[in-house]
Amino acid sequence: MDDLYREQIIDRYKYPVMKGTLEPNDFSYEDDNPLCGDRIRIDVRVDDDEIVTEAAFNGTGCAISQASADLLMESIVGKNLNEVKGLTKEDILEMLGIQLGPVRLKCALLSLKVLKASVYGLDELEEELAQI
Amino acid sequence: MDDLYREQIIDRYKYPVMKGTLEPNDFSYEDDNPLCGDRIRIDVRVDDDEIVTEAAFNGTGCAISQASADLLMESIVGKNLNEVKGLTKEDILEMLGIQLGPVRLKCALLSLKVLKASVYGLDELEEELAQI
Amino acid sequence: MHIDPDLAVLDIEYVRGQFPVLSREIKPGVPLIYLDSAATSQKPRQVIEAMSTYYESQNANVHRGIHRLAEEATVSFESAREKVAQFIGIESARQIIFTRNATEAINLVAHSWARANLKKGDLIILTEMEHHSNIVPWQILAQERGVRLAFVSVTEDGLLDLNSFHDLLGEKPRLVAFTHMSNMLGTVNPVKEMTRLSHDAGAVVLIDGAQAVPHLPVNVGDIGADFYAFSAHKMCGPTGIGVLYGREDLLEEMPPFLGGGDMIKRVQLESFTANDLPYKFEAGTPPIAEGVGLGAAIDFLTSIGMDAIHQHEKLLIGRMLDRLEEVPGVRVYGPSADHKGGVASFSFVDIHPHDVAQILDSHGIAVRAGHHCAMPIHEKFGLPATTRASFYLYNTVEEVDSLIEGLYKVKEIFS
Amino acid sequence: MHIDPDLAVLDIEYVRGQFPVLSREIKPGVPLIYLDSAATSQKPRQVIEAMSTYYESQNANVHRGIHRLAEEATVSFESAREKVAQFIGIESARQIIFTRNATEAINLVAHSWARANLKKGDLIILTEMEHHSNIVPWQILAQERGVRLAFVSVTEDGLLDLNSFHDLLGEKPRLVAFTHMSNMLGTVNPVKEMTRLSHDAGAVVLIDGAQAVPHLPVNVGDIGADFYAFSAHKMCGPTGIGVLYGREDLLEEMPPFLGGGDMIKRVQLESFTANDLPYKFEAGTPPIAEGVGLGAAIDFLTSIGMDAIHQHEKLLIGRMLDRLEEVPGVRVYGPSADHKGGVASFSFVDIHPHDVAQILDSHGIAVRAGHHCAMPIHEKFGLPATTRASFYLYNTVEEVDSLIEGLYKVKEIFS
Ligand SMILES: Cc1ncc(COP(=O)(O)O)c(C=O)c1O
Ligand SMILES: Cc1ncc(COP(=O)(O)O)c(C=O)c1O
Repeated sequence: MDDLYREQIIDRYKYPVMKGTLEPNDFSYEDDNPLCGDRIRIDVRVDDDEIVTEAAFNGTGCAISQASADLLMESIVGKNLNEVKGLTKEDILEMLGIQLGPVRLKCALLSLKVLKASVYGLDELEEELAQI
Repeated sequence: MDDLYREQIIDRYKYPVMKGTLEPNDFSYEDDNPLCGDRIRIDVRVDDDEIVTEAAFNGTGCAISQASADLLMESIVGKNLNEVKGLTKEDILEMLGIQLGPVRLKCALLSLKVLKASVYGLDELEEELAQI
Repeated sequence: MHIDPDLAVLDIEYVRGQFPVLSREIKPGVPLIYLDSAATSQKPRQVIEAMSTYYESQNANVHRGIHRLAEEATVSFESAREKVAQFIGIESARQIIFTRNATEAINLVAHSWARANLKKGDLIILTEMEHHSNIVPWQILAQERGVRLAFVSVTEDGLLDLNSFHDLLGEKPRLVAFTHMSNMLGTVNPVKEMTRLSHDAGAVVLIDGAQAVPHLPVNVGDIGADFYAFSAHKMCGPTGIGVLYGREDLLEEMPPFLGGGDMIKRVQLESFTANDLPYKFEAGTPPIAEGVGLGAAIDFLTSIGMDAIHQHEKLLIGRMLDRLEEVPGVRVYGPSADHKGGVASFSFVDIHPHDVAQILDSHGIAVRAGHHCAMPIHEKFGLPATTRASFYLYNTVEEVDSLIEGLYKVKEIFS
Repeated sequence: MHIDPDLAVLDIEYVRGQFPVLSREIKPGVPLIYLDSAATSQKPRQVIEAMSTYYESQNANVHRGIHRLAEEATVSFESAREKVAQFIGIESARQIIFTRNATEAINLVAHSWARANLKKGDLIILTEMEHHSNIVPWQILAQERGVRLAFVSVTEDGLLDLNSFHDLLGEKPRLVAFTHMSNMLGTVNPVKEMTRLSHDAGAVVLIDGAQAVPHLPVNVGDIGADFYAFSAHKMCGPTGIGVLYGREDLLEEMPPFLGGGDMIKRVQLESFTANDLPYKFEAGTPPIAEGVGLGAAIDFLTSIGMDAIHQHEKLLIGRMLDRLEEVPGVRVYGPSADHKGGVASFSFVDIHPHDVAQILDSHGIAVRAGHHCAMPIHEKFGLPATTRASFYLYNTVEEVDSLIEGLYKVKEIFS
């Protein structure tokens, strides 16, 4: 099997554990990567202490974008919003356990972008996104 | 002495034999080469058989442009206008007796262009000039 | 597997030997199989060396210099222009304008010719299979000047719908702009016939030849196009230089596009006089070494023969399409082999093109995945992206077979 | 004659050894003395090799490719952008746009920023010492949109007349565009001060750095310019690539200039969405190998040190001006050595610059004769043309002396 397509990624792609939608939700956002058509929607529910209680993604796209969305959703349950806002590119790469070139990086980071877009206010967002 | 600046060219430049103006004249034209500021005016008188009886140039510029104008004027006296129209780049280079790069060629041919502009009607001219 | 010697139309060993990059291994033991020539071609040593030699022995700025280097550089650069003219069947090199790339060539026409000649409500016809480079400049113009755009439709099998073309011609377009060969479908359009019909309808014709000039024998004079654009980097030449051919009388009447050195005859503080063709459209120091490289590329292609190159690619695409048929779950876009050049775009029902490309890459096979700068035609087929393999003179039947094997490996991983 | 070792600021033997062309003989026994670097510089082997190596091992189209070559090519190209940013003291490479040359960089601002922001009657200030590239784009704009142009005068000794500058600033210009260093007079302008004054007057500032970036340590961030343009080919880099720095907020608001691949995010038949910076302004396949070459040029210049290069040229121009004084009948244009870079334009009372250049060429000495794309300043001094010698890091004091000897030979022939 090819290094990049570690079992975990293919497995997550084929059998995602966090796929779905949450209605109602506290935060929700959807975006795509026009280069390849990858599309991700993310729904998040939090409790009164801003701790994520439930998270789900929906979308289509390549194995990398879908698997990283699934891994990311799983990882945020139980975290508070500040921790979520602090997630970085490196965190995603660590979850995936692979190295990626510039184009594939965009696939891997799409879900992180969408997540941040959902939990941030719009002003904070621009600033933050520039740094991903 | 440098090959290009054969005695003849320097001599003609310093002591031109055809320099001056003819008033009245049968044909007269003036033009310049904006690249270097060379400027040539040519005056021609012809008899009833269209034979050049007198020719003169005036102008400023580099040794090549001035010497070739002087040589050209000398060469056309006694020729009829059809012969004058038939003069080519090669004729000028032969008079000068040297090889020239693309930029200096423009200097050498300025007087020929001005001569042709003076003896041609304006329609014929464009066509002819494209071929110099 | 070996090439059937009866089918071989060029000396593939010799050809491959001229391209240094082809001896590269992507990982130890995994040689590069480069199937992305529609994006950019590889370069033969003749081209690389021509440019190095230029820089090592002649380098100077052109056109205005009297010293030896400047004269030699001018001759080298201008003789490249002559080669280009001859290569595409154009008599006078005055009609050959060097730009940065095909994209800039098309933009030049949109800025200079179109802005001087088109007004609000005028119609421009494009096609649904255009590259973004032959769409966006016209959209910018449409926004700015209110000209209208209409698109010739593409049929299910990837050909231009000629009924749609005829209908649109009936609406008196001022300009018809279309690609000679599609970089996604591979379709080679009937450009001569289309040009004739467009002229009959009173329109000016611009052809995007970015995919045609590298791969087919192209005679622009015979086609009769008014403008024709292409890029050096797709035809064994360097990046940084493209070509616009323009009909002389149109070019003469067009206002200059960019202003600066070289494109002027005379400048005073308040006004300038434009230079003669082609310099009027070449502002500032031109891509000199790149011109030299393009000239060398043309010499190289000519030495192999454009007919032979075209035949060779036909052979490869034929094999590719045949073998793709046997791979379950693959859909191929574009017409059958006899209507197309060496480009095959395809998709799997359930595997994303990015994943296909990435897995192929791990086997040393370089293909492209994405919208190939042709989003509208992808959208037409309901696709966000495809995987594309594209061939050139240095590719082999064995490489096509390796690609097919690679696709089976992709399927296995995702099975 | 030998260089006074106390004066030597760079290891000239080493430097010269890096430039293959310098070992060329113009005729047997007559070595090349290249004094035309203001037109274009020579290229060190580091730059030539970086491009050859790129073509031989990495060549691919950038930005959209997933395969190994495309990823490597993208990294090489984008790291050149980072190097450029760092070299001119700019933090974010998003503000660095690759163009064909300095000329196109200025035209980009004239087309995109100026057409979006200036209206009839608005004032643009230029100077009388501008290169045509920083005059003609604004003349085209003036014709098209009715903006007004005014020119800061130049004093007899070749400096900008700061009174004239102050007066013009009082007329509320929208844009002030001036050269960092004149390619005819050699004058280095007080750009930081001029930028500050222009900003105080409410104007946007564009600086033409074509002659400055190659020869001086330049920190655009410190200068505070809003736009800054230059060309690779004058700074040891290849032809075919130039740079526009733009202030991020201005660039963000500007409409795209050329349309096509790479500058878009999304294209539908009737509309497109522009890409992020800097790609929004880079339409079509960029000058990739040329970017790699420019990166190598910056590495090379940095390894020598821009301060050392500047000092070395000061030494040469000082000697040149001193020795020109002793040649009877010569007039030199431009300020004294402490206000200028390594450029000396001069004329003889009675010998045409073309003849001077041609005779020098026969002795292997390459200088330029003409208007150097700066007709207005020539006209100001009542000259159709001058002879210009221009220096760079590889020139020597001996070469300056050979030039002076050459000038005596010219005088002898015409005596
Ligand atoms: C001061 C100045 N500006 C602009 C340019 C134009 O540079 P390029 O021809 O590379 O666009 C030059 C070079 O001739 C120059 O000297
Ligand atoms: C059909 C077609 N047109 C135009 C272009 C644009 O070429 P360039 O990026 O060299 O300007 C391409 C290349 O991608 C193409 O395939």
